[in-house]
Amino acid sequence: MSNPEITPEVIAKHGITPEEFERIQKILGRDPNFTELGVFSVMWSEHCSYKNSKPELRKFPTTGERVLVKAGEENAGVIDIGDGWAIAFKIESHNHPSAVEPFQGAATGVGGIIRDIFTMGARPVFSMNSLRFGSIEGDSDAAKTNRRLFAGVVAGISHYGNCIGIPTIGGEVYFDDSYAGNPLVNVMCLGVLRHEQIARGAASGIGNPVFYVGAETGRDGLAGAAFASRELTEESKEDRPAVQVGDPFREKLLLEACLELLASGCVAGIQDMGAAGLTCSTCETASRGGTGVEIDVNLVPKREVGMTPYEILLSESQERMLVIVHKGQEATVREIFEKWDLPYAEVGTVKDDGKMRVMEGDRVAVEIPASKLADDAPIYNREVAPKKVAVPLSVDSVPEGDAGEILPALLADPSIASKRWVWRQYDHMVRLGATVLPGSDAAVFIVREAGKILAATTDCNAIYCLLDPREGGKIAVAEAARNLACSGAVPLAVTDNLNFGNPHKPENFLQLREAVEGLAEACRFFGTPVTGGNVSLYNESPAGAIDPTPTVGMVGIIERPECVMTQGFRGAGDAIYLLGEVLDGACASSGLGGSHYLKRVYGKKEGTPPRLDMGTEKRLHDLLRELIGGGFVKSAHDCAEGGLAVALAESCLSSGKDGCGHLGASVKIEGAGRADVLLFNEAQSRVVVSVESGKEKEFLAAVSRAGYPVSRLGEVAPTGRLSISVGEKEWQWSLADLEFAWGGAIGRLMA
Amino acid sequence: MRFAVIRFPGSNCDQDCVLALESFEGVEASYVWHKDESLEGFDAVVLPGGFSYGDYLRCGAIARFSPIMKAVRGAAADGKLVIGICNGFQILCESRLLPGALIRNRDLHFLCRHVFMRVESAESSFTGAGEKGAVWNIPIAHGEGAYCAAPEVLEEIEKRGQVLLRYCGAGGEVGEETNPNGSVGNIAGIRNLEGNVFGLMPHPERACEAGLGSTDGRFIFQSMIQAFRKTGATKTGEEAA
Amino acid sequence: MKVIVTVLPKTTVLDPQGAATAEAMKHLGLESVRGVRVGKSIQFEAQGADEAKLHEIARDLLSNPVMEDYKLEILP
Amino acid sequence: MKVIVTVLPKTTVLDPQGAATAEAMKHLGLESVRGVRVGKSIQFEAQGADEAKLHEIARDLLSNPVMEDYKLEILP
Ligand SMILES: Nc1ncnc2c1ncn2[C@@H]1O[C@H](COP(=O)(O)OP(=O)(O)O)[C@@H](O)[C@H]1O
Ligand SMILES: [Mg+2]
Repeated sequence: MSNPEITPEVIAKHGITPEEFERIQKILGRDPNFTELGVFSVMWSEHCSYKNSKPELRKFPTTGERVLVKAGEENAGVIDIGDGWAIAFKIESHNHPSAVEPFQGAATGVGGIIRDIFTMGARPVFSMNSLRFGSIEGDSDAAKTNRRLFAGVVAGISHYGNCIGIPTIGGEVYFDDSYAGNPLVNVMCLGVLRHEQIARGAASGIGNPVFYVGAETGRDGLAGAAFASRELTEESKEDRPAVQVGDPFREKLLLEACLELLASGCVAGIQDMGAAGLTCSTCETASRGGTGVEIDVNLVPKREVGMTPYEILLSESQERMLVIVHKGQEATVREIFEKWDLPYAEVGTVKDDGKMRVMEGDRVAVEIPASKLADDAPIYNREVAPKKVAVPLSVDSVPEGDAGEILPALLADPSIASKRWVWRQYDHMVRLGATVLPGSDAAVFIVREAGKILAATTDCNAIYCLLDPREGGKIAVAEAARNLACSGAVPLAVTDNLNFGNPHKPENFLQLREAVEGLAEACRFFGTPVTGGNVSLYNESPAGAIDPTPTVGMVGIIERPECVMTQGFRGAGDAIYLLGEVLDGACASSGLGGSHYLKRVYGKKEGTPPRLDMGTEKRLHDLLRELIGGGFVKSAHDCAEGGLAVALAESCLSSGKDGCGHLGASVKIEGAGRADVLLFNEAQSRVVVSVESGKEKEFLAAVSRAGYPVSRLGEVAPTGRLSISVGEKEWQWSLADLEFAWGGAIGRLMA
Repeated sequence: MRFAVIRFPGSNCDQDCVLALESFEGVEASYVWHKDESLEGFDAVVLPGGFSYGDYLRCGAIARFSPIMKAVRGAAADGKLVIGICNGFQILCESRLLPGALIRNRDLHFLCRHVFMRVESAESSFTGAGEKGAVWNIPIAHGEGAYCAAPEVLEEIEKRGQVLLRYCGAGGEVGEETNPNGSVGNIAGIRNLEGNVFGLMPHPERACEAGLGSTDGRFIFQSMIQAFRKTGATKTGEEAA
Repeated sequence: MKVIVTVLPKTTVLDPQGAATAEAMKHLGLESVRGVRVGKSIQFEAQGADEAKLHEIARDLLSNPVMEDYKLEILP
Repeated sequence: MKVIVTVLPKTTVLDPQGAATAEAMKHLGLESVRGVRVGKSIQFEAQGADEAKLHEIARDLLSNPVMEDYKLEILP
């Protein structure tokens, strides 16, 4: 089998620049052959090498007392949760595959992140997902496409996660036209393990055999990593040689077999085959181990005949692992894989020469210094556009709307409406851990084997990030920490997914840099190191770049079962308080900037996002945990999109089982200025809590000790009504109407 | 009382079942691998939920041919208690140990949520610890859980009181609005004619502790334990004598 | 030889997928569509297999007689 | 007229259903089975429908061109 000739066109087609080609020639001391060129092209894609984002990623705080494995060291970071137990968690994007084939794109995204977690030796215990689509409202072709993408993605996540038996316990979904044609599909998975069970992805022990296990290799998703590192165009569909199809059943077997294998003690190193498949796993294990790895493609189990080394190395077939085994223990390995009916093969050995060498029988197909390939990708400092100063929005430029109509309209906005339609398609109860089901500020999960209670959330308000990426980044972290605090948790660490447009465009790169610096500053402030994450650039459709979307996945721990808190009201007669200001004084005149009210009613994404004072925010979180720990509050819900009025409505609507509310509220809001501004502004650091009437004194004493602003808004009512008065004006809504708007909006659009 | 929890490749509620069962006094639950062929020494069998063999082709269709299923048939013929939950129900139907079949949910989506079901008869080894007419709150989680059967079969199982659980509203009302998946007659669970094999789509093991939202699932396991202590235990007693 | 087994839901059994597909087809302008059934087509090679065995497999494994009918075609 | 659309996964695409089904068939004694593909068979009546329209529906609605091929048969 002879390799095609290396022409400038061939090089360009691989996305390799002339300078990069020279670098390759230098590394090899010769011209690469066609297969080697392919290997370099995937390893040096943005997806695998982070060549455009690495200098930015270095800005994240990555250390902390609880950090056992740092970001970037292995497949996922590992965090200590006490008593010898640890968690491994990470978020991953599958945006471009999902744009082309939503069901399989999302499904294989889930499969990939789950493998990342069990590769660390951890048993995956739950998943989350953060999704963005174009608008799903109306009859336009674009809306139809967006609905198809949304339905397909949710079905794909549901298919894979449900089948493998890992509960999907939370997430977020937003709709905005900047994502039309380029949806975001970010999936996160968390696993638990004992400290001593941390598995390494290093090829250690010269002479150790290298095993391939899992699905046979086919021509699926050839060079998917390179595909993810390009803009989507009309031709993207034809671009793909073959879509990757996920097989969650196989992965379930692979998961159980790998965990059994790791427990047996015969594994020296283990690595999943994700993006860039066999290429990435061989050169990364060798590079981490400071060794070399030699494999023979003839020995690799294949699904199709006549595959070339190029195709075998670049295939992204799913559900495959590379396992390096202590010499002499091959029999155990065989026994376990046979028990689980998994294809496997001994395909190579660990060498001492630092090379990634791929044989095709007797012929050398690839020979590249492994560490150079894995770690010496070029790094670019992209051009950054000059900073733009966000222009505050004057409230006077916004006509005053009527709250009676605005509240139901906001509740029915697909980005704010209940995501019941989504999470009911996910098995969120398997493994008997979800003690707070989807529908509250954070998901809460009991890890029985460790005797720990974890809370997790994903957050990012991309409108804020569009208007001011730095502030938006900070707010994403603050909101995540706030959601955890509302659930009674102390935040532990963060994983992030940086979804941006083409970094070659200076204004996009500016957004990336600003957002990362904002995230980094906030993570440092809240004591939540970044344990890993994912970068997805080139998120553009013909209409332009997406709104910058640096999604934050944050995990926290809840000390005692009594400290688990939820957002729904729990008893008629309880007093309702707002922790925080009704309207942040510092932005009284511009309090609607970036709000969903402005977007929904006036179709504008304008102004400056709400001001965040991190010190205030942190005091709020500490206060919340104190109030929850002391048993002073019965519910807690933060004010986010839609502001105070939406938070109040949501606390009513979540007062019953399964998201069906039965408790109303009677509320009076004091404050100067326009009612619509008071009700729908999105000032930060605010939480609506309910307090049993007998405990109000103690509650207020605790709040005043903390010196936090607080106001009594009213009471929880047994009636099925929400009534709000501001000054002279009063509005009333029946819960049934609000439930119709909020609970059913997405289902009606998707019917 | 010793429960066998069968593990097919792709089962994923096996651990949950063991956890729930072991919360009952005097109950021991162990995994049995699908490649095993014997259920010796077990008093009852659980076919847990999940996606056996990926549920490819049809839910439960391939699991039906697993080596262990011969032993399950044997246990059923011997009068031992056999319960199939969700995928286990599908396997029992595919194996013809229970009549009928389970097809795609009416709205074609997987559906995971708490639902209500009414106890149609408490004269059974699976509902005996409850009361006729009681309303239980137990979650479902399935994509293919709409029960169907030929009209003459339906008539037969209704007549003989084989329907033990029916989906309903919080107040026990049975109708189209309280039918989550399109099952005929709102059927959530049925037993065989002999009364020792039971299949249901809801997951009782997910409703066995207050922290998970409901404890109504306990009635079902409690019923099995009671039934065993009444009849099974005496049977072993006789055998011993 | 090549074998094609077509499995269709019995007409007496509710076919929600068929109903949804019919709706979508009408929506795309095929007003006259009726009686949509969505079933499976299972195709394979089976050198020298005997026909009785193939029927057994089609009946017991590939279809569920409670809700489905099958058709077996053997091509040379 | 009666229309039968058969949709099968492209041969280059992984077909986990086909793989699992093949295993089960072997288990039931059909050793010689190879190349199992599991696809869909969609059957319906469509009085006077035009063929181009049917092709459009088969391609855009009934199959997923990224992963599947379809065959359209029109019976009188
Ligand atoms: N894609 C999804 N998958 C599962 N749960 C979701 C998803 N989207 C939203 N949810 C759940 O809905 C609830 C509300 O979500 P969101 O509006 O994003 O909350 P918040 O603004 O408090 O972060 C949360 O419990 C969240 O986990
Ligand atoms: Mg919140």
